[in-house]
Amino acid sequence: QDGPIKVGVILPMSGGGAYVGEGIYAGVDLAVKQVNEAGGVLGRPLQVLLRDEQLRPDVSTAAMRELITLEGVQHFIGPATSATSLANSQIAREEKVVNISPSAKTEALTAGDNLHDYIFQLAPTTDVDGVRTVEVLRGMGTESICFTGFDYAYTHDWFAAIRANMGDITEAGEFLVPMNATDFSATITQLLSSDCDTIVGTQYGGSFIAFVKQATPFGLFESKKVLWGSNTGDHAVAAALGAELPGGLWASAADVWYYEGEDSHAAYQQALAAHQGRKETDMWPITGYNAVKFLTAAIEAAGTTEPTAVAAALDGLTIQTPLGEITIDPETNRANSPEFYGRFEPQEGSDVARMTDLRLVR
Amino acid sequence: MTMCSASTWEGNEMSLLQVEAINVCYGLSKVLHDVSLKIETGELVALVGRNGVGKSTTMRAIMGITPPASGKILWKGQPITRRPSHLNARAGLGYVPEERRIFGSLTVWENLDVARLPPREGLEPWTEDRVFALFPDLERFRNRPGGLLSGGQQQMLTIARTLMGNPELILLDEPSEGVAPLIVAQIGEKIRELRDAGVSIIMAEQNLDFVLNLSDRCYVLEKGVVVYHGTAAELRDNKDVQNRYLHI
Amino acid sequence: MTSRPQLIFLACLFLALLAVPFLGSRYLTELAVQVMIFSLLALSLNILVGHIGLVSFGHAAFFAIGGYATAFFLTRWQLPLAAAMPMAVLLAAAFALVIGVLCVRLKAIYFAMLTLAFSMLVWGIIIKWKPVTGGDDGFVGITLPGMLASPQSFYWFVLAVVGASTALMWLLSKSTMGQIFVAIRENETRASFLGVNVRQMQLIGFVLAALFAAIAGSLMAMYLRGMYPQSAFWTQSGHIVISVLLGGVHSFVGPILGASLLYLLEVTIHQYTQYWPLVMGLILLLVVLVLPEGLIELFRKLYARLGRK
Amino acid sequence: MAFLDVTNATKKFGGFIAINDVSFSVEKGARHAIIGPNGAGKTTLFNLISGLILPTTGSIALEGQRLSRMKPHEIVRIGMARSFQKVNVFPRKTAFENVQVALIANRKLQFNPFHAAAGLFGDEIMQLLEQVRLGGDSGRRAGELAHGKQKQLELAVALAAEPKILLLDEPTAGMSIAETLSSIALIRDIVQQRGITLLFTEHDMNVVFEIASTISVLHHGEIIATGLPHEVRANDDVQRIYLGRE
Amino acid sequence: MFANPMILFIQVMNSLSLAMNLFIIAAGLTLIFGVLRIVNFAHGAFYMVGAYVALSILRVTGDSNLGFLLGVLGAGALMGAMAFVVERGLLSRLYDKEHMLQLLFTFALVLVIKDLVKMIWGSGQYSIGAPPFLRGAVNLGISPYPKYALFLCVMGPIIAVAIWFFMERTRWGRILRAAREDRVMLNALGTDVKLVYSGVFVTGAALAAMGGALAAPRSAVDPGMDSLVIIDAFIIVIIGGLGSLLGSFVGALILGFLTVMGSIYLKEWVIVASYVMMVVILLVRPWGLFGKADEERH
Ligand SMILES: Nc1ncnc2c1ncn2[C@@H]1O[C@H](COP(=O)(O)OP(=O)(O)OP(=O)(O)O)[C@@H](O)[C@H]1O
Ligand SMILES: Nc1ncnc2c1ncn2[C@@H]1O[C@H](COP(=O)(O)OP(=O)(O)OP(=O)(O)O)[C@@H](O)[C@H]1O
Ligand SMILES: [Mg+2]
Ligand SMILES: [Mg+2]
Repeated sequence: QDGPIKVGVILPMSGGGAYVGEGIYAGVDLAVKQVNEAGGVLGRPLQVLLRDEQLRPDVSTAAMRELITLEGVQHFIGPATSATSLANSQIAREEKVVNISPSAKTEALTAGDNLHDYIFQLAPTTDVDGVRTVEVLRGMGTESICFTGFDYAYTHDWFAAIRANMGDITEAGEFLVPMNATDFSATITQLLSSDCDTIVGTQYGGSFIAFVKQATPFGLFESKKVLWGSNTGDHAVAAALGAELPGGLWASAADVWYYEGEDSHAAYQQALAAHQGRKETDMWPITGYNAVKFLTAAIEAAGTTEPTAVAAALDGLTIQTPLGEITIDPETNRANSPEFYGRFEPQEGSDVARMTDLRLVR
Repeated sequence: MTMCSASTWEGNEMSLLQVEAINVCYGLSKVLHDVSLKIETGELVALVGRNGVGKSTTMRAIMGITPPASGKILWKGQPITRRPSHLNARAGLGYVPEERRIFGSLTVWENLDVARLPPREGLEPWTEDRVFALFPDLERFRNRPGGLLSGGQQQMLTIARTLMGNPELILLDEPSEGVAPLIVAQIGEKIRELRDAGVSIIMAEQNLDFVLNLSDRCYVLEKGVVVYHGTAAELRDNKDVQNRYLHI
Repeated sequence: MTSRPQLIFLACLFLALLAVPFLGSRYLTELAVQVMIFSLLALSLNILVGHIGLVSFGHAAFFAIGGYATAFFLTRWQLPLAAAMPMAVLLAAAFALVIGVLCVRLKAIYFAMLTLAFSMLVWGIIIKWKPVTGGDDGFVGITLPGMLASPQSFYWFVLAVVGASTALMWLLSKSTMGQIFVAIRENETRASFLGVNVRQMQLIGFVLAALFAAIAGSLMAMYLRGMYPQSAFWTQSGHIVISVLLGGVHSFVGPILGASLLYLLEVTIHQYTQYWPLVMGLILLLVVLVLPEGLIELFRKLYARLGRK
Repeated sequence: MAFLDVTNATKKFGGFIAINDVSFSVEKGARHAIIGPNGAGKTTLFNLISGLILPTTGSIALEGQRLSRMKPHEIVRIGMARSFQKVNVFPRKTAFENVQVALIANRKLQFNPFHAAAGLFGDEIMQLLEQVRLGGDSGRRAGELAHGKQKQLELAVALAAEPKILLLDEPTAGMSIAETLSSIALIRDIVQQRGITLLFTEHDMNVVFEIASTISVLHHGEIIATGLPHEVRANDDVQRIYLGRE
Repeated sequence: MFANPMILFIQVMNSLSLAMNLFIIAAGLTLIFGVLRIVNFAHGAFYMVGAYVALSILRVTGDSNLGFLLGVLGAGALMGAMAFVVERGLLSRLYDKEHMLQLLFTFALVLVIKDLVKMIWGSGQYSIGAPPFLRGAVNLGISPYPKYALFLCVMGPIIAVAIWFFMERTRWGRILRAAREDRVMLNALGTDVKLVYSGVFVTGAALAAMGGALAAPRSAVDPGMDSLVIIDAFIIVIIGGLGSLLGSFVGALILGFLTVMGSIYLKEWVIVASYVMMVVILLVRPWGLFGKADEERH
């Protein structure tokens, strides 16, 4: 069979989650361009079919089925979030198509009953994050923690993982707000009056920005150490907040453009900068980029696009990525992707803070 | 019986209002067929006819609420066909609808207030006080929401409200409907006073005695067509027309 | 709109749907399933909007309850479909009875907002009651009865259920009960002074509407192999209202047209541009301005033209 | 105990007393008119009797059964029908359907989702429409009928409910002379044929004296006179406050 | 918490400033809802446009007090101008059509506006800082409190009183109330109702946009911001009573306190609190707290 290899890409492209979808898509696009310029896979070019998941499992599964039945797509990258990824994974199992989830962190995606041969999880799960986070907390000198964040699966899982690993660090309270909350002043006041030295939080995207802006005048960031999850280390967050980003905030990110550790990373950033037309890129592209690289490597290795063979090839596959070697564990179908941890500090000559003490944690 | 066509009425002199061969449709059904009529300053003209013959429609067409599909309407010689009704109101036309259309949540006073327009030259300007003098009942309920008034009180309020716009010509649709006999007589007098003060009136009415007592001229409509026209006295004597178009 | 052209349309539609699986496209078959389910959902809401004149902004709640309950009964309790689906529908109807008693006392926009509030309560419970509903991740992985596992057989099942439901609603709309519903929409006071217990009839309508919505939800859960909290969110309710309005409320087939067009647009515009909201918004604006009575107007004009020839 | 008993009924709106301690009764088969100036409280009285509003104090009973706490539809069920002063029809339904709805409700068919409505009760409906001279308009939407015709329809709908007692609030207001005359005849005939008790208001004295067997005069929420038509007509107070020069 | 009066005081202040923030957003909705009887789904989108426009203006003017003022006013002016075009060009054709069509219209508008915003400003997040003179905290005696939150506490009542005065104490207000009841009749009495409608729609939209600009220093400017506020705004308007400004004000206070106090005592369950409150209020008062029954006489 000739013609292009179709890759279904299902990401949030509208509404509040669009920045994630667009970011991941940029990485996918870059990788696909590189692969095609190098002659494609098995001599066939890749063709991306993009669909908007709207952060809705019903929409994302419908899109996946449409691509399978109408376009004959057998390889998928996406969706972006835990809920949509979980839903689509069921379709992947049923339809026996390869599904690489670039960014979902939920344990559930590849745990217990949900694990099957066709689903692969690239992002570190909350359990992994938990271990890494505690390591960072110890480095910060944390003795007691207050938890805060949105009341949803990621928060619960991550906090549970931290609690499981934090040993003698004590917990001084948990203050959750419902998803979609826009006002955090009550929580901020509670956090301020709590007996902890460090705050661990999970609000993301626009909500994190809102939290910071509401908390700063209260002096929260002066009186407590702060560590945030939900990929808050993303440069986009720092760029949006500019000078308003509190110095000293600890965060993590899948990628930062100013990391100078490895040559492969520099090359990737250069290509991405050219692709996006700006040097200061976000963290999301790397996830899509790596997903495409894994997929193409697996197809090469399998020597066929047949999904069962490709899925089998992905088991235990190791590839070179801009962040070094990454391997997919054949048992758990999870990749050992590294993540950056660091502390935001203002930069001279720029409004935008960057993470210092940057560590690529594996 | 005289059949009146538009051409009969094209005199040299300019009338206050001239309606020339208008046709009005609701959707696909045509309800007025080449209706022509005119009214001079200070005249009181009546439209009579059975239910559904098009009296109200004629008024709505003149006012610009249900614009005619064809034909012409001239106000002091100027065409006002299909002109939006607020411009007609400002030009001196006043409309008293048969359904009353009181602003139910506004008080009596507020109902009057929103209808206020600048005074008109040559006519004594209407104020709340003057209106209340005309309908003392309304003054008693000045702060009551219009929607809570009785049917007859609402009828008075409708007329009063239109007067606040200082109209030169009033389109009065069934003013005596639902009004007690004593008040009907009073309204009759007030109408006459208005006319004497120089206000022209086109009135649609079912109460034939009331019509014949008050009006100068009458148009009889039947199924959207003007079938007869003459002075009130002529109509009073014309039992044929009365029997044919107004009685059984 | 008179019954005859609508009946002809429904009959043609049904015949066309009978042919779909034989076209050999699994895509078309699955698309038709979704369109049928959304049409059923829109039709069910139109019992309220079009007939009784109550605009519910919480209709999705019953869709969701039907779906979640089916998912739960099938998967957790391992009940056979013949028990799970009726139980789910009855459960939704029971909810509707309770919510309806409280809601039908309100008028117009207040009714709309109270139903919205109730549906958001349902949504909140779905989000928080993780052990049963799966919380914000949704209820993932429904075990479908073996005989419905193939796309073909599932299609026939959906066609049968939607067809039967549509037939029932058609009869309802042409019945004396339907006539009284419309009378209530037109003039509540007058209806009550003809001896109609308006609240009671509205409640009956509310429960019936919920019942059919739950059937749609049940089918949807089976199709999706899961049920998600977004299905109870107010935007989903808004979506149903929009389909009904788009089609036209004063006819039986209007909502079918509206739901189908809306869904097909959503699916197809996606395939061509990521700016689908813009394109879709513009199309909707156009429809609103050109066909103020909804798509049914187009249908009516077409029929009139055909009739003349 | 008369057929309809209104006992010491009072209705206050805020501080305003619209009906003040009114008592009267209507015998079975009577044709009782309530007349009085605008704002006297006639419509309010009808609203009390038909259950649209509740009396502040006092009671109302039909054949000894207390109506005061019953809902309008329950009152209709025990045999009362009414028309409204301000036209109150189903505007988007045809004249035919307007009457049909009344009949469906009357025959309790509203609970049947399978009983086809199309053409149901056709002959009966057409007969009624003919009687109110709307035969030619049966297929037109009520809201599109001229004002006077809507009043005629209103009458047909009230009659279709087949009541024991009928309340008509200004039934002929807005009707042309021809229609008024035929309506008078119709009301009188039907009421007599079916033995319906009639309670009505009207400002057109011709109508009142043509139909009424007894008359009460309401003024400022109080009944100031009750009697046979000629007695009431001769009453000085009535002349002064209501009829004016006549 | 009650043991510590300072914390209680701060939480009360938090409730108030949230309430006023919400009220400012809901004010325009009340107006459009109250007069035009349109359930304006696009209100959130207008609010979002306001924030983005202010953002662009601030980029030009730089971060200054004047820049912020210009941003807020500019947001109102630009959104108002766009609303005028939309109203005159499109919406005005729908007033005498099927009532609910307007719903469909505003829904379509949301789709279009959101996508246009995404095309112009992208899908990323931005932030607008508080104007320099409102940054940081001020000492209220008992405790320090953010200046910007206090500023909103002042702005809310000012806007409320201004609208209230206009609606209840001026002839314009009476005309608006009359327009709500019978457009055709009011027109026949000499009022240019089209103009009134345009005016209301434009004002409502401008208020929404200014609300967006004013809320921005407490939130992010991003493509999801509209959907977060729209439902709160509707809750406020409804529990207060359709078209009642006082109602909206009280509604905002209730929702503000409920959200803040609820998140302390109900924790995550506060998610359903606002809906429970709405259910309770509507069941006790079917026309909202200050709404009037649409009583009809026959
Ligand atoms: N909105 C409408 N849509 C369709 N037809 C209408 C509408 N309004 C009136 N008509 C029709 O137009 C014709 C004329 O009605 P119009 O109201 O002008 O009569 P009229 O002479 O004022 O009667 P009445 O004395 O009963 O008030 C009638 O046949 C009526 O049915
Ligand atoms: N809901 C209400 N609130 C306050 N006042 C009211 C209310 N309903 C009626 N009224 C007042 O009660 C009085 C009696 O009104 P009603 O409608 O019964 O009079 P009516 O005798 O029917 O008059 P008409 O002959 O003009 O129809 C009027 O003054 C009216 O303003
Ligand atoms: Mg008329
Ligand atoms: Mg009355």
